[in-house]
Amino acid sequence: MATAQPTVTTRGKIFNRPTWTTGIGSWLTTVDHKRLGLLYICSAFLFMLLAAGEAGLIRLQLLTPTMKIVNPDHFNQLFTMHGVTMVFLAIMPLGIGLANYFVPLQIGARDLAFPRLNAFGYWIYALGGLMIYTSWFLGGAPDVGWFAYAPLTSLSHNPGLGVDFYMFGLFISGIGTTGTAMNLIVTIINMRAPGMTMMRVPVFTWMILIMSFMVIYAFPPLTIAFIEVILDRTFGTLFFVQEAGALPILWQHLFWIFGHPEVYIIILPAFGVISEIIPTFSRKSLFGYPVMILSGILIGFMGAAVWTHHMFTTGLGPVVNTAFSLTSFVIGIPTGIKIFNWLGTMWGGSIRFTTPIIYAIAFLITFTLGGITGIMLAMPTFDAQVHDTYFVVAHFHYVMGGGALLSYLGALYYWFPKMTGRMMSERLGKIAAVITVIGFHGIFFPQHIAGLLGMPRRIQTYPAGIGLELWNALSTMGSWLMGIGLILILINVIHGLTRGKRVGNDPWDARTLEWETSSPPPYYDFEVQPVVNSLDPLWARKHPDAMHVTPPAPDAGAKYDAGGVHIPGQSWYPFLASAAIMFGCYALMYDNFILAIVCGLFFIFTIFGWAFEGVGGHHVHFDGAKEHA
Amino acid sequence: MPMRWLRRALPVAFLAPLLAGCSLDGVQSIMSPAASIAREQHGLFMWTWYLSIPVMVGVFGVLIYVLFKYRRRKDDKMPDQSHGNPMTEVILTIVPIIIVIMVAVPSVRSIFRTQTVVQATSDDVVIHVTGYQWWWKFEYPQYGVTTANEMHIPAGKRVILQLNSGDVVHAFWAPRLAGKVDLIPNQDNRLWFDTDADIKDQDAGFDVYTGQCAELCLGAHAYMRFRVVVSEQDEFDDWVADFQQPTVATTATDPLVAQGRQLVATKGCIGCHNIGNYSEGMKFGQPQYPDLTNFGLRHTVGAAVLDATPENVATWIRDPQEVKPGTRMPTLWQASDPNRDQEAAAIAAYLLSLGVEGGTQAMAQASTGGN
Amino acid sequence: MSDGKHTSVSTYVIVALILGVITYVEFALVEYPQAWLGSGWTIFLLVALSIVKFVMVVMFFMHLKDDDRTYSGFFSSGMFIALATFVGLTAMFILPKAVASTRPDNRAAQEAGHAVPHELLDNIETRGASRAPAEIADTPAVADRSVSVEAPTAPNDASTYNVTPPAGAAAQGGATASTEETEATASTEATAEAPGAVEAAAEETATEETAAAESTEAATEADETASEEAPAAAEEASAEAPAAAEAPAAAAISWDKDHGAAVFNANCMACHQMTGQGIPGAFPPLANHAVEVYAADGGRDYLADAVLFGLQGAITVNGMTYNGVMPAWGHLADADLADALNHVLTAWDDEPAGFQPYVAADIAARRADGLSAGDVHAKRETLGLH
Amino acid sequence: MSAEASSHAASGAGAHPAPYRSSKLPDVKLLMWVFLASDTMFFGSLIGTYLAYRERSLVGPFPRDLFDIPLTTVSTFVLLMSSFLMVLSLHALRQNDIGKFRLWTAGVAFFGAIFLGFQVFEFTHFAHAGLSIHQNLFGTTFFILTGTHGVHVTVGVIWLVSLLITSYVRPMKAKDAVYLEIAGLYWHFVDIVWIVIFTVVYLVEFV
Repeated sequence: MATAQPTVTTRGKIFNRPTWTTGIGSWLTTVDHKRLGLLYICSAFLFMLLAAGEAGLIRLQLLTPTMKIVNPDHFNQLFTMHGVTMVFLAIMPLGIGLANYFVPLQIGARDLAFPRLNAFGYWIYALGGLMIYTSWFLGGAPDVGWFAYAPLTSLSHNPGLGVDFYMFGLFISGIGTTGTAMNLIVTIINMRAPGMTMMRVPVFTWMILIMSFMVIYAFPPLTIAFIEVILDRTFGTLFFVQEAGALPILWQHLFWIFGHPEVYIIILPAFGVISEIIPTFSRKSLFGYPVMILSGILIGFMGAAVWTHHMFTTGLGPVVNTAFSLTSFVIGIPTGIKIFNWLGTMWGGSIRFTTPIIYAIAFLITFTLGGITGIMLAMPTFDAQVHDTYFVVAHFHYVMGGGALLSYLGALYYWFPKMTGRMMSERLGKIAAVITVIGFHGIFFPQHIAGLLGMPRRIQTYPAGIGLELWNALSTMGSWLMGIGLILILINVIHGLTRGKRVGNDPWDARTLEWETSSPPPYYDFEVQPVVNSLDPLWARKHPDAMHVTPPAPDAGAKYDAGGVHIPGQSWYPFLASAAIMFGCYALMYDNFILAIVCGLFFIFTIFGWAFEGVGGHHVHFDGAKEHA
Repeated sequence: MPMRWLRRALPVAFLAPLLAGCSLDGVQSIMSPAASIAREQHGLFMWTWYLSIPVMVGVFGVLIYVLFKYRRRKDDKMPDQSHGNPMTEVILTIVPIIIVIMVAVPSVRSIFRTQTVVQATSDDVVIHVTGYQWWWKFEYPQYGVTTANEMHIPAGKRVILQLNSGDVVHAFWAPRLAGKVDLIPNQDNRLWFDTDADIKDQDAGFDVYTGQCAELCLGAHAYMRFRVVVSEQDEFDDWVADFQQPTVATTATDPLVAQGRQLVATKGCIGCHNIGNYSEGMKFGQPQYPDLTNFGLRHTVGAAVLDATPENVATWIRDPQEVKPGTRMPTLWQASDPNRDQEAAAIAAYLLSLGVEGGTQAMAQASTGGN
Repeated sequence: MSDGKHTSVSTYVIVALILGVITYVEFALVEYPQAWLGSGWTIFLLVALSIVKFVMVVMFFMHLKDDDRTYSGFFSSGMFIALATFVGLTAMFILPKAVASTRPDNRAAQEAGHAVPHELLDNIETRGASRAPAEIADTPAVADRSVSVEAPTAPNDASTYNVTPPAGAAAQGGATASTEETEATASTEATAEAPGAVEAAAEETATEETAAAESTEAATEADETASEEAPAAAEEASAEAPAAAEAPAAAAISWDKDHGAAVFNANCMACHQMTGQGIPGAFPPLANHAVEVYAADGGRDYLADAVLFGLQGAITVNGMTYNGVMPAWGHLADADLADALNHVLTAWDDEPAGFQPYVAADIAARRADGLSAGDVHAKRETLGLH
Repeated sequence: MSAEASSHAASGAGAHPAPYRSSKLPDVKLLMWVFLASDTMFFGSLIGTYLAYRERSLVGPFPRDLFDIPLTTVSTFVLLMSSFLMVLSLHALRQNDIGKFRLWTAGVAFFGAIFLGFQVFEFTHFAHAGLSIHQNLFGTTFFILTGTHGVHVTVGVIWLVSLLITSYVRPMKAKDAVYLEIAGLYWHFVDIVWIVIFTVVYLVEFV
């Protein structure tokens, strides 16, 4: 009797529990981690397409110094939305979506620990993102860059609504991210399959655990920073009003206390993905598993201690710069170790060249290059030259685009058969992968040189005649190539969904638990509770000799026969609570305080409804009996 | 055959950037430093770059070797399911530590060499730099001189900048001289650098270095540029003297200049801009707009966007939004105004006569700016 | 329950007592300062005591002492990161300030604490940032604390904003007639008195001649050349009277005051100034004048035309000729222009009698006319304003 | 302890044992601790903002003109004692002593309300003395910091009152103690945040 599942079982009086299994209602009220994971992944890819379109326009404008595709104001809006979308609405949610789908499967759990909180996390993220995008139609998108330095965001310098959309939208989607991260932590601590000690947890899940901790420590400062600006703009406080003696530098500190961990929040799940792909296709265990985990933890901790390396040029003085420069160097060590360990995994393996591993190889190359420029940027003296230039743009695209995005594309190919039961075309996949990777380097490699030649970032035109034309033209042409690659990938996804070859549970000959259940997984995930007694449990079952472990007997898992599998009930409240928050934010933005109060009261109502509704649901039995409600 | 064409074109397409890459010199390039601090920054970059070559060769070499050697073959046996090798792992941990130390030591030394606050002596040139949307104000408290977008310094002297902002965050970046420091409201930042004692462009008698705002400041951010003119000490002294007592010419032989002088008042230029040459000892305009005193000595117009030739200045005055989209400078004529071109030319002629000996003809500009 | 052993009630009572005592000690330390302790040690003690309180609550009330280590691990890692981060952050803000305040020039002010007058604090702490941006920019930044350079007084430092070139310059061209005052003070007098005279004239509904005579009298005191413009001012005034009389009741249209101010500040302030006073000789004042124009017959439409299409040609305001040019602002949105106009009409004066705030539709209606700046000037003539 | 829906209870209560958990920690309690760990950063940012802007206000009123240490000491004491009642309440519920549980919980909520009363009094007093969020940096940072704390206390009071009312509607047993416990953890956390605020905002000002 150690655990305390919620026991409040009062039925929702106003909103009866929905039980749809198909249709829009079923998606709006779902609490199933796989459905929410799919929603996360699809929304993230949609946002990514929008961001890619914005990036295409940016590159087109920079093709030559005389292009007049967009005017300066629109250019500012484009790169701001590109950054905001990629960081907050595309890449990070992609990691969280993959975590949603695969963490419970990898640890043999039924669902996340708090399914409704999970739904709330998704909806508030999606509605927040949608809200930011409505700004294009409501008076202009934010135009202050993704880190929105004060005092550019103050009312006197930016009277339009764009900044309000940025602040409110990211504020509420940040709430969702934090909630989901807490949920993931509890899930990974509490819901691992019997026998799965922490040192038998798959690396992807480990990286998600570290990422979740970084999220819960990094997002509150950002939330505070957003609240401060919102209060400044809506209620007339003085947090960033320079006439009152405020220090705009405070925003930079609060933002980067969030912002640097955010980089690792984005990259750690990617590390996890690579750590799944490489062993699978090398037919070999991950080299140095404990070192991989430890270096991940070290990255997580150090990630919180390097924030001012984004601020080396703000005049903090030599002592502060030295301190943060050294911590930044230190963070390079565990990252280097990870790269060596991936190479070590492939060493002596039997490497099968599938599309996912092509992305993994591209990741290794790109991330190594990004790491090298990262070490360069950790030197304050040199950073004083290239800070806020295209050199930095190239660096963080190598890390976040080449690092995270390429590995997530690999993850798409890797897990697609698990999610859909069908394979994507390998042939088209490899062609698209090569084009995408070449296009990627075509865009960003020339930008290093443009930066060294003196091209600051965020300019919608550059001085002619100082040698920047060639590099910008190359970069823009690279963007066309990468665009072709992305379109091919999209075609492949559609092809895979409609005509892909049907495959069994384990098409890749993989190693972790998610490949044990059928593809796509049934709504109850596992019929039998898996039991684990090694790292790579599925591999151990398939090749017990090679692993030198005795796999647990096939019937070792509890069959859930006593209790059956508990399927939590669907609920309207997460969606309604998110909608209340979103409309409340619109109301505040348009200074309609009455509507804001109404939304607030409705939100409180949904919270009570949520609490008293209870987890609900029904149980599924596999002993021949039908499921019963 | 289209393929033949492609076969011929491809090597060219790949080689061209490589060949061009051999020369990374440029007027705004980090790779051609012209002062001690920029040289130090450049040296640090080159050191890490040389250091990274073996790293890249190592990592990519191993990667290629592994991919080739351990690719799956038909008769592949199950690889050994080893979980690691403590000895290898220790070595692999030590290698990045050593690399990082090799980078960190010179880096820290150079921080204290370049970023320590220096005490000004009477030998140094102190300049207060204030950033505005979207231009630069340079004030010389030692000489009581205020100018805009063009910083003059004597060769071989140490220059100490005190940086502040009048509105939002900007960043002062002179790549070939000293790197960058942000200009932040309510905060005093400082930057110092040495200039070389010799002038490289002996014909012109001065060297020009370009720079640009590097922190997003909305609007015309891309056009917020400046130039640094390094000249011999005596030329610099002349320049200072000119600014301390600007020549005031109330009459002009050139009718165009005379007309321009009138227009400067009637079109309202002096509502925003100070022109020290306009009348003796008078200050016009407002501080958040560029000071046009001795404009004729300038190399550029519109925050270093255009070279200050008579045509360019006239174009700028005629239609500022065309030259620098987003600028605060208003368009003073209707598009249909028949006098527009002529009056703009007159104002340009007047402005370019300011501070120039003779007061009638714009100084022939020997700019090395390149644009 | 399996949550380990539970602390007994007596322990809770003891902990609560200790917490209460510590709170009292803290209070006493602050309320009855001990000279022998010194402020440094007092702060140290206070921080130490509050840490003791903190730890006791966490250990005993939140049961971390006996509970699962995982909780302690999570919470203390969070506390550790938060402490390290924000102690570091705060140090970055406080230490440079503390170092600066130990320098001799600031120490006196620092010791005086809040007794220092606010104006002085302004200059010490923020180099005048509490003032308007224009003012800040004009003030040379307080001399760098580590850079001690004597700045000689330069001719550029004269800081009068009145456009008063010497007479010789004015003689150069007729177009500079606007700047023909010989003394700045004289011009201010003229501007101050002329409206008074005009007002009186309007009240009496005097004949044009009388008004002209009166205004001329007022103006002549200041400047002879201005007298030519005086009749025009009177004309303005007499036109105002009937308009005011038949003004309709003010319609209650609300408009966005902040937005109006923002549009004005971004686009108009450069020339017409924050206070609406304009720049003498260059840009006409809006304060006092705009409402005058608004009240004139057709003035409401004329104002919209002026911002939409610009204005070119000599005009006279308060006896001073302005021969500048106002650019057309038609590229701004209707709503922006409407709010900016409303701002201009209400920011510095009482709103004109029968004030109907502009709405976007008003501007849109005028837009169709497609006038030139010259047309607008001609229109101004018909208002009887010049 | 069962996890099924009420409708399920009909088919045999207790038929479903609790699902397997890999640790002994109740999900909700773990979630609460993770949340509190996150909240340290939240309040850390606010306190950091306050300290960064300390003594940077350009115009009065300044902290020393307004703070009333005896008053704040009393309100601090009230909050500390509410924490004490909180542990008594939890202790009572674990002993299945519902009467005492209700008494102490009501006491906590009441003391919390008194603390809020003190805060409202203080805010009004400050407002009369000319301090507002628009007045100076001190006003902005002080009101937002203590206001956020006040919001936390309010949420805590509402939470406890809800639990109290629930205990009348539906029997509350020792096995439900974890729900009171997490409310308690939240309450103690709000208390320790105030311990920090009391020292770094109020007391240090007068040293």
